[in-house]
Amino acid sequence: MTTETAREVRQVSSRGLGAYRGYRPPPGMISWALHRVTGLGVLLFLLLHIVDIFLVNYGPETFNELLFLYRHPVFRIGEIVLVAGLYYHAANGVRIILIDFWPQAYRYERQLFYGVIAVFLLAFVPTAILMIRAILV
Amino acid sequence: MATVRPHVGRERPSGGFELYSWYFFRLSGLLLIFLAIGHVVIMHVINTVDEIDWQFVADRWNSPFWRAYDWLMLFLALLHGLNGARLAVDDYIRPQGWRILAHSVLWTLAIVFLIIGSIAVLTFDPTRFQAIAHAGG
Amino acid sequence: MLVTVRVQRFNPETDSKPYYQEYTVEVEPTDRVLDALNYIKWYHDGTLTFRRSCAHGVCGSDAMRINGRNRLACKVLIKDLGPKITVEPLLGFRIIRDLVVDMEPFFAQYRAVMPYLINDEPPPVRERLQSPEERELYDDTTKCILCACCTSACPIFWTTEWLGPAAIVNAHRFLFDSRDRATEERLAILNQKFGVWRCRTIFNCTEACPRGIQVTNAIEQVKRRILFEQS
Amino acid sequence: MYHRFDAVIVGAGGAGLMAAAQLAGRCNVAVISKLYPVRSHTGAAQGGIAAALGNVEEDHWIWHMFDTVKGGDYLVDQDAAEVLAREAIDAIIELEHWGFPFNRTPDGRIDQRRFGGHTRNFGEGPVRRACYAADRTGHMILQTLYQTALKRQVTFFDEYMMLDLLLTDDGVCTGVVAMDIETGEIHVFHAKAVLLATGGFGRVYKVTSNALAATGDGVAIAFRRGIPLEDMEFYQFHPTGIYKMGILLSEACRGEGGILRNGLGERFMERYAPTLLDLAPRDMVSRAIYQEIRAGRGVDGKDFVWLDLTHLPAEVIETKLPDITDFVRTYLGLDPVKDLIPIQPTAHYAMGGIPTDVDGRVTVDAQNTSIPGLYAAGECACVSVHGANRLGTNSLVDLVVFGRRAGRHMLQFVRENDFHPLPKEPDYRARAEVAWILENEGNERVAQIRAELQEAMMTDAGVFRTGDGLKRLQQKLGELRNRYTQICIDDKSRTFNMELVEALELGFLLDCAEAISASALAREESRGAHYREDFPARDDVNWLKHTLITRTSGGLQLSYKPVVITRFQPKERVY
Repeated sequence: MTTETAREVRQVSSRGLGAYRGYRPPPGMISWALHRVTGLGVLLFLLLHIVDIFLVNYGPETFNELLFLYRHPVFRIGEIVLVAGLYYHAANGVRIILIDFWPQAYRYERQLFYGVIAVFLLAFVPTAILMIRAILV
Repeated sequence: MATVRPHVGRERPSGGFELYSWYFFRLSGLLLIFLAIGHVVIMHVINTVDEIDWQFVADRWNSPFWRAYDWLMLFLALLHGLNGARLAVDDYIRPQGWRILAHSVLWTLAIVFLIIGSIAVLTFDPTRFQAIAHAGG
Repeated sequence: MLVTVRVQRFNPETDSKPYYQEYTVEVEPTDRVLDALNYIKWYHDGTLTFRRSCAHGVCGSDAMRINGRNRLACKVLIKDLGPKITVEPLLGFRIIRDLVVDMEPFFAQYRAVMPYLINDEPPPVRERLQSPEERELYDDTTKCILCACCTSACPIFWTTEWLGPAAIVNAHRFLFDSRDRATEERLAILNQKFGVWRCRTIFNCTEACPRGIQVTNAIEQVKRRILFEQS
Repeated sequence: MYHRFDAVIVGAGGAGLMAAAQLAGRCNVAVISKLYPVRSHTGAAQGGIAAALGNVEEDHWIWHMFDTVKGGDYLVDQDAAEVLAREAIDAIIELEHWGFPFNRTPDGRIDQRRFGGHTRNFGEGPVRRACYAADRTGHMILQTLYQTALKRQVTFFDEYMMLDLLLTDDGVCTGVVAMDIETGEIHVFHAKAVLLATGGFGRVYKVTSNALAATGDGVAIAFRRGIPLEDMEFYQFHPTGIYKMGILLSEACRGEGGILRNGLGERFMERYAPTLLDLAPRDMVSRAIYQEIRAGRGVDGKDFVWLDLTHLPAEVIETKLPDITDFVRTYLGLDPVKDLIPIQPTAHYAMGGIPTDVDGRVTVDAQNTSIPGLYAAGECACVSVHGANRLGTNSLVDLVVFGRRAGRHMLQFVRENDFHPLPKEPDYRARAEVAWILENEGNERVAQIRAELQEAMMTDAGVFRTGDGLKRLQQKLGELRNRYTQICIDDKSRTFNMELVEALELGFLLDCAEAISASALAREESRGAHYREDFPARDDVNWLKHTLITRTSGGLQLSYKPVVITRFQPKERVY
């Protein structure tokens, strides 16, 4: 507690994002990292989306012209990724809310994470098939 | 044998911004699951970007329900997402100056995008353009 | 069995940054990782430095990262790890030397939650009464040995300042003790920006706790306590 | 570096922290500890802390006193035992008021369980006297005391190792010298009063329940400064240590109904203690286990027996013995609900140590002459309340009762006395010792000498002892002492040099071992934990007295002091 040391020694600590490399992530850490990444990804899209929807006020020509961008194949794939992110974020969000408000949920933390993956796949696979088909048609 | 009744908690804590932020996260998240996934399914799966154009939006926003729906979603998603970004800033940006700067940027984004999004959703008047379109046609 | 132990080394007097050194030792499969480290220190390289004391998981001295996860070296058996073992210091702290980190910030967080019973009412002649049900409410969090496995497993702790799981566990121990009268002060501390709301329910703390404390659950209970007493 | 405090406490276990809590806020007090306080070995105590609260069945402090005296084979100072048994009640209530989370009875009072040697009505049968918190009572005591010390804003010097005790030529204690382990710096602590609460020295033995840090630092340093050590031949072996590892499985296992079985499956304690059976005092149970093994009734001809909990309800095992269950699962891969647990006696507790009176003042002779300003409490001290054998749970009682009394007496002392000047160059010896170890160019490894010491002590100063064995041991210790002067350590740096710490500790262990072996060789009788195969009977005529061993320039000197007998005359000890 009382260390009145003024020595000249090199200070090394393992703070910062670099620490992520040093820890073998348990499932909970993976689920949280995915949640954060998908959340930030969806936010970026949301900002873009607000800009484009703002353009409806400039009339059909301006707006419809912009839609060409959205119909580009790269964006169509991005759209699928967006849906994946949103689904995961939603499913894992439900898991977090359960942990927060259902006092017994902590007992099933792992199972809930696997449940999230299951729900995600159940929802995303059919959606993805529909969306891919729409691109191919 | 008489048992002593469990009792904990007598005093009340004072409220804090982080508490409300946390609570807002959960409530808005729950609502957004329905709003955003509903939106995505309608706009990106059932309909695809191929079918969506200015007219589609104009028709949709003829209904006050869809306008309310979209505005609520915009409002919640924007705050939910930017609040998430704020947490990420708090988690990763340690120097005080950078942190304040990042917070300022986020709040500015929130206000600006909330305004332009609201303008788009609430003040959009398709008849104006339809009149122009008819006159021109 | 022959095992290779890869240890992160650092001596501030001679090294500018940490490096890894490998030792190969003959150990019994039922030996603890601590036994292997002791064997290396005692018979191969006396400069290898780590903390240790009780050697059976109740004092909390030898918390370190073993194969990438926070563990007590005296509670992990060699047979559960296989022939290659990597041992590194806890994350998020200044390294004093080799596996020894500066625990002072950790104990400062602990002290910040007022980790002691506060009750200024004149005590009865005999014990204060507490039912087994009331006692049960905080049983889990009394197990904490302050080893820092949980706090230094928290990704939020690695990147920013906050109370961390261990301090909240110890606050929980008093918040849910029917004899304590400082609920308001303690909840006010935990309700701050650097309090419980920094918890992102990642569960690394629970996974790392060598005493099996449901750390995340304790934090969640504190959150609900603040939330519901607030409204 | 120089520090000045009214009172300095060395050791942050139960006794040290209890004393600190008495002094904090009332005078300027510092606690010096080799480990972080919460790492102290008090935290490893499991089963309980005895006090005649009578919460679950009738009990009286005088029964507790009687059990303590009888358990200690009548070598107990009965004035001290009376203080212990009476004040245990106050001390436990005080701990409860400080927040100790005891297990509770259905009506909300402190719950109590059975423990070895604790009886009702002077030996009629087991009594529920041990207050407990699951099987981590010591952990809770340590936590509660540390918490209280923090609340009262005690100044802590964590990871500072005591190297020397400062005594003036006219026999006044003026402070201690310690090394900051993190930096290697030497610090001088000038004090009006010093409390040694440095714990035991179980690491002199090979199989021990003690922490690696339990190396008798305070005991050895006092010994080096010419203070006698009392009753060092009495060293307790706990019957139930995990086979080969020595990790303690609490007596609470048997208190909750567990039984011991030999290789044939017999409940062999029926032959040795027909009334208390498996809850007989530890010395008797440990000896019984070895007698079974010697008679070929160990398990598979090996040197262990079984601890059987399988007949207990799984719920009792899981809720009342959770840590034990965890140890057995972690280290043995066995499930105590279904499997028998292999156990052997493990070196556990030193009854002897630095002689003190009931106020913790260190005394130096048969007349109880004390050293002004020097106190000792806890396992490093010998009050003597444990006599020849300590009862289970009485160690924790000892800590809180005598830690408390020492603290209170110190407070009075520091109020009445002024600082005594320090001797010239107070840190001279400590610096020389550290420098010697860092610079010595020998060819002996510390660990090798320590291993041989532990092996020899286990063989010749363990549960069974003989004159020949002890002489052989003394010879071996002489050899090891010579080799110790030839050590060489790899680590020459100042920062957190644990090899230096271990080399210093080995020196302390050698001192303790020498005191044990010389005291044990002289005592030609069997009493409590000291069992001489060549003198198997207790001899009250010649040996109802405490051993004092002093290091002088002419070698080790033995003297004796009488046992204080007040209420209970020595009788044959049967259970």
